Amino acid sequence: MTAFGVVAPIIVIAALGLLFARKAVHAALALAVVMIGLAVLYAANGAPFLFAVQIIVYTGAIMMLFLFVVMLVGVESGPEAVSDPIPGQRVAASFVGLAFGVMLVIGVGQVLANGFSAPVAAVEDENVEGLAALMFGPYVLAFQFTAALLVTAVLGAMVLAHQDRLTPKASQAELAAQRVRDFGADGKHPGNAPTPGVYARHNAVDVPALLPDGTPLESSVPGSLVKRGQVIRPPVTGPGLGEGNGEAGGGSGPRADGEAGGGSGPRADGEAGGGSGPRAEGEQSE
Amino acid sequence: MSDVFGNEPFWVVALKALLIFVILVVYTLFNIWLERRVVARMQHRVGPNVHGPFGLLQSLADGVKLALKEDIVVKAADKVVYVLAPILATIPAFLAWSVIPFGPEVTIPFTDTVTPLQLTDMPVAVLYVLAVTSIGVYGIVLAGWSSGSTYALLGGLRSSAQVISYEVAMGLSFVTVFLYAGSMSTSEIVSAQTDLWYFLPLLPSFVVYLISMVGETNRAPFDLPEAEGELVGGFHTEYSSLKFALFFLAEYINMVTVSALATTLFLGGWRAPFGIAQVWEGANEGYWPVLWFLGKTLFFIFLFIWLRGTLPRMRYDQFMAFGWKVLIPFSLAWIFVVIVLRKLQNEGSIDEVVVNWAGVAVAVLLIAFIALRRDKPTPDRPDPATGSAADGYPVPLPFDDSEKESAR
Amino acid sequence: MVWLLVAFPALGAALLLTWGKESDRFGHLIATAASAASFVWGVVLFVRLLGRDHDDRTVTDTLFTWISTGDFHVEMSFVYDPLAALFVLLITGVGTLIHVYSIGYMEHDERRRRFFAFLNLFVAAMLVLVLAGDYLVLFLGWEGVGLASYLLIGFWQHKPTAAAAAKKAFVVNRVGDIGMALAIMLMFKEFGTTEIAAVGDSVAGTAASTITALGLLLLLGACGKSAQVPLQSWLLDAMEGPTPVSALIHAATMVTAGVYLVVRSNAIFDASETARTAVVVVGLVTLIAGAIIGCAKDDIKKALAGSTMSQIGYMMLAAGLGPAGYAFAIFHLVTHGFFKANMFLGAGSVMHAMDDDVNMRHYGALRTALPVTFATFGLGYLAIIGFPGFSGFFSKDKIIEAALAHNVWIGLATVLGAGITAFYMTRLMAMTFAGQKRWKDEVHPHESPRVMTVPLMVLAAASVLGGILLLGDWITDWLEPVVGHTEHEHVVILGAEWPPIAVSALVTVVVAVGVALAWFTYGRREVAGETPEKVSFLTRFARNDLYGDTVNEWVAVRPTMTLARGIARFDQHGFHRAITGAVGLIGEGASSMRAWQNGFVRSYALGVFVGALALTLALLVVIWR
Amino acid sequence: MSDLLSLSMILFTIGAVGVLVRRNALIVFMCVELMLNATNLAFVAFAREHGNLDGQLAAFFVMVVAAAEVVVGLAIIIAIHRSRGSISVDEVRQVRG
Repeated sequence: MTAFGVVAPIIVIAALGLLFARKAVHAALALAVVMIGLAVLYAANGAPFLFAVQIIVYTGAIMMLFLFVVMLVGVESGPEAVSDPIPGQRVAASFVGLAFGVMLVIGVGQVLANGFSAPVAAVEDENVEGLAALMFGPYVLAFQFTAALLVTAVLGAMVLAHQDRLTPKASQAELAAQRVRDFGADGKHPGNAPTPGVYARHNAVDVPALLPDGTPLESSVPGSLVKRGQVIRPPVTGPGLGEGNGEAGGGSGPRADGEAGGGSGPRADGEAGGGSGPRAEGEQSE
Repeated sequence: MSDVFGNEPFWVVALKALLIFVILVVYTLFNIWLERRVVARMQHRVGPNVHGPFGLLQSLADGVKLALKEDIVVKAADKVVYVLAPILATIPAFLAWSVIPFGPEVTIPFTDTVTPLQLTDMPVAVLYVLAVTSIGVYGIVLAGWSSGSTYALLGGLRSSAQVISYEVAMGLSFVTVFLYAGSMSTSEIVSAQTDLWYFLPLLPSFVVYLISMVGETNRAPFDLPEAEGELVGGFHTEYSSLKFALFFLAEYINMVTVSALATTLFLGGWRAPFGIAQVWEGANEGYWPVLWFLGKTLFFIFLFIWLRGTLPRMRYDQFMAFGWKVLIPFSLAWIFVVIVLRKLQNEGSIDEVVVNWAGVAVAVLLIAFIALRRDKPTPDRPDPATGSAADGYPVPLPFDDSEKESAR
Repeated sequence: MVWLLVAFPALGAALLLTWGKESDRFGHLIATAASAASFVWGVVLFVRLLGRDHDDRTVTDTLFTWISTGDFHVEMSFVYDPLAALFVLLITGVGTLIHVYSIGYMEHDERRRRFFAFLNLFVAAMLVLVLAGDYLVLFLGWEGVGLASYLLIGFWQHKPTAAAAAKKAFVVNRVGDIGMALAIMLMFKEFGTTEIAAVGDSVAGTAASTITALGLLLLLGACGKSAQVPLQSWLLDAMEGPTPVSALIHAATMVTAGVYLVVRSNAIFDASETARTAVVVVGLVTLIAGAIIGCAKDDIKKALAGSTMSQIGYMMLAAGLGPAGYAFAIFHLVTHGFFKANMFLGAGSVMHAMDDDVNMRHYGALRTALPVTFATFGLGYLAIIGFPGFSGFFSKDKIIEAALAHNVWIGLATVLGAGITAFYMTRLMAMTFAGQKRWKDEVHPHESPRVMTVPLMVLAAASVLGGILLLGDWITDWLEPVVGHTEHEHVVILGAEWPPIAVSALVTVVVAVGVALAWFTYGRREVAGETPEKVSFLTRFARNDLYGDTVNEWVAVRPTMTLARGIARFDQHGFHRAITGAVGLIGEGASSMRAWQNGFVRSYALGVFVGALALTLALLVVIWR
Repeated sequence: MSDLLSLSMILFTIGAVGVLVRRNALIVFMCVELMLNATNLAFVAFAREHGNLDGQLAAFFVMVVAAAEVVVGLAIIIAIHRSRGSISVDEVRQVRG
């Protein structure tokens, strides 16, 4: 019973954690600990198959499903309010729970006091085979029913969680064709947006990337940062960049020429309008 | 399953556990080096070759560097879970190895103790591996959630959905092995393969397992959780330093774990490859089987690397559809076939040898069929490198000056 | 392959009921073909049966196990034996002729397809009834016949009288069915089986009182279906149905089901003197009552209906005589089937000619207008009054002879019945075909189309020749395996033995007196165009169906209504008050408890746990005690 | 034996109190699972005591049924969340969508 001595306190503490956890994820973790602990107890008590099934089914599948749902819905489900809307619920619940526990202790104690007629003789070696013989022998009907139950449950869950699409889903080919059409219509860049430049002073995504000719590519900075005005200008990277950024359109010197004329295709088009405005803001806030 | 398990002196168990730990860590360092070298070779590069002989110490150096980096805890993170996640990912990876048999019973040097080269075994050992693997998923999910980052969350969700989905196909591929071996204990499965390794009669299961083991370990071409173009780094985007190293370690150990499991279930475990044992009596005795075992495992590792170097990443929905709509139904159908065969065999309707060799014949036919299909001439496609591919290497199109001029 | 007999008409009915309007054009042909096919198959089976050994003429065809629960098993089995064979031929033969006749008769009816579907349904049910090897299967056919007759009597449901008549027939038949159902239950309780043969075997060694009860219950059932006193009242009203229905159901087949039941259950009746006597009494009373009613009716169909009652009374009486009479009951049943169907169809033909007027006082001198109808009707008439050489002569004679041998007074009553029969039938003939024309000028009597007259001719021929069956005692011989050997009994009156020829002579004389009386009353004198009001008490008595409805009204309807009203009043003032009071109480209690219904799931969960706690506590208390 | 049963009872009671006290539908659901697990433990304990496997099989069936229950239950929670934007059991007081 060494396993019990180690595992039981952990299980109880984890179960209490379930009761007192503020966040649903913590509760789920606590429950997972309980389940794994129980699995260990199963293994220690002549039920190796249940040990595996407990972990695979409960911990691996059921609790994982819980975690999924927590993550799907849990973003806004903050900790519960302190005051309970039902008057006296906590006190009553604690009382009833306690009474229930006492009752259980008395009841089971009664059973134990009467003792068992059968001797302790767990057949550990043939655990899997024995279970199989039972499952496909006397309990085969129940087994079949659980199969039907599972299928029904899956269907039910799909029906409950299903949301009908109003329009057919666009295929990859259609999306690609649409991107090319957009490019043809108003020059929207068909590929990924360019990644921001790396300037390892701190979190680097707020620094625009530089084009080969040294001009910053404003569309490489995430839009939200631009809105917040948190875009950073690299202090000095190329000749004249520091002083040249203010006059955006009407730049002077040979480089401006290159920019206006060559412009390296569509990307320059897209950026010309959108890039200049926010950049000015970014400078002001800086 | 030997009675020895669970009844050994404590020091033997401790020694074996320590050995497994050491082997796994060293093996991981070796694998990282191997992967870099092999991928480099496939990409016409050289790879790490400076530190140590053949650059073998490169991984060690990287590991030390990684551990010494600044450990960043993101502000939006859920601190407890954030720290817990990498540990949760790593521990189960090691745990799975407790039931993998490295070899037969050996005498520990300098003592009289005879012990099998396996930490422990249980009647449900393979299920145990599955169970432990499913705990490992927690590390990924929790890492994704606790980082407080959208990329990480999506990567974590993707990863866990992927692992869970492919775990089903994986479990189904085990079922036929259980049916053939009549046991779920690893040591007994190995001993059941004395005459015939299961990858031949159970080729479909083997193929399903090979595919799902790649999906299970989030490796290319199924490395969607870390799809850099979409999710930056996936669930470990916000991790750095030792915590990231733990994820890294867990991933490589998982690779080795599934490889070892494949070896145990389909390639005869620690048994010497066909032919060697016939020539050399002692091939399956003493410490030699460890060599065979590690060699077979290495073969699978190479397979992983090869796939990574060859195949492009799949799209997520295609990947899930493949798992649920192809692998699982196929596995179920195959299990049904095997059950019918085993039933007939158990009733004496057909001979076991016939079944086995029928399976082998089907396998050979399948392989031959696929091979012949590959030989079919593919319709000629316009060579993108027309005109300058005389020696078979594609080269960029000839540069046209006039175009450049007009662009200007 | 006995089941094919049932299958044809059943299939026809199903087809016609489910097929849409497009089958209106040819539905009647399908039905007729189904019936005819069944008849042809019946003939084939009959010939096969003839080819068998005398003692080996029972074919059992078990289709499937209908009911199997505990020790009780009911096989869906058909037994084809000489008795059933005769019935099959009668039902399908006459049935087919009536189908053919109906093609013409119902030609202008919108719902003709439905009518034919019901006819087929009826034939199928009747065949189930006579072929059944088990009382429960018989009951199935029995109820099927009841259903079909309900549908057919009320076929012209737009007429309130027809709807009421159908309802009446249905309700009265249910009274008889109670007897039948109780009889089957009693069989199950006593013998553990309801199979007819097994029941027959189990009769020996059962308490006499049980057998008597069984016989009386079966008699009650037979009374209902065969319109015997006291359940006779529905038959006259049932004439509201189309005339082919009257011919098929209320003359040739359905009303004979009671006789069939008694003959089929001969083992039971053989064993109980009391039951037999009851049958004889019922038959005798009905015989006379029907005859008297027949004398007073001006409605041609009702006069015939009274005659039917009377003739079935003869059969019942014969069946009640035991082994001496079974065969003659069946013999008379067959011949009666021929001539009564003939006359009903003839009456239909007359009505057809007279624009559906049924009052005989509006007829007269139709012999020239309807020569074929007159000729065939006349042959049927001669048969029913027992004109020597015609089928009715032989069959009725045999019954009278057996009755005389059994008991002189009963025999004399049957002789009297024969005389009255002659009287009212002559009256009917005279009022319809002889004398001066009394119909209005706008009515133009015309002979019916060929499709209606041909069945008449066939049936007339059968009415004439039906006596052949008695040649060499064939019919008694034929039925012997089923009903036992018919002893030839000697008629002894006033200590002297009368030869059969003397009995025949006596009957013929009485009949001649009846004919002469009627002829001088109605044939030679002018018949009033309207029903005379000033008549003797006896006539009024007969006209009102011997006050059968009145008796029913006072004996059954009134007390029941009074009881029902009392119960309704008690329900209103007693139960209703109590219930509304209880509801109010509960409602108030509920609204006071509504506060508990706060909508919080957790509160309910708390309730659940408190409940579980209480349960566990109770359990523990039980254990500690 | 009695140790396992005591643990089972403690867990069951904790689960029961959790169902009564917690308001997050997910956590309430987890508490229900805890109660199921507690009964499973009792089943295993009794199976060991009786020396046969029926108890273990019962626990197995409980797991399967629990899996079905969780699938449907979580789908309902998602549906509720979708329509009400909350998963507090106290919010679901009216019987209408």
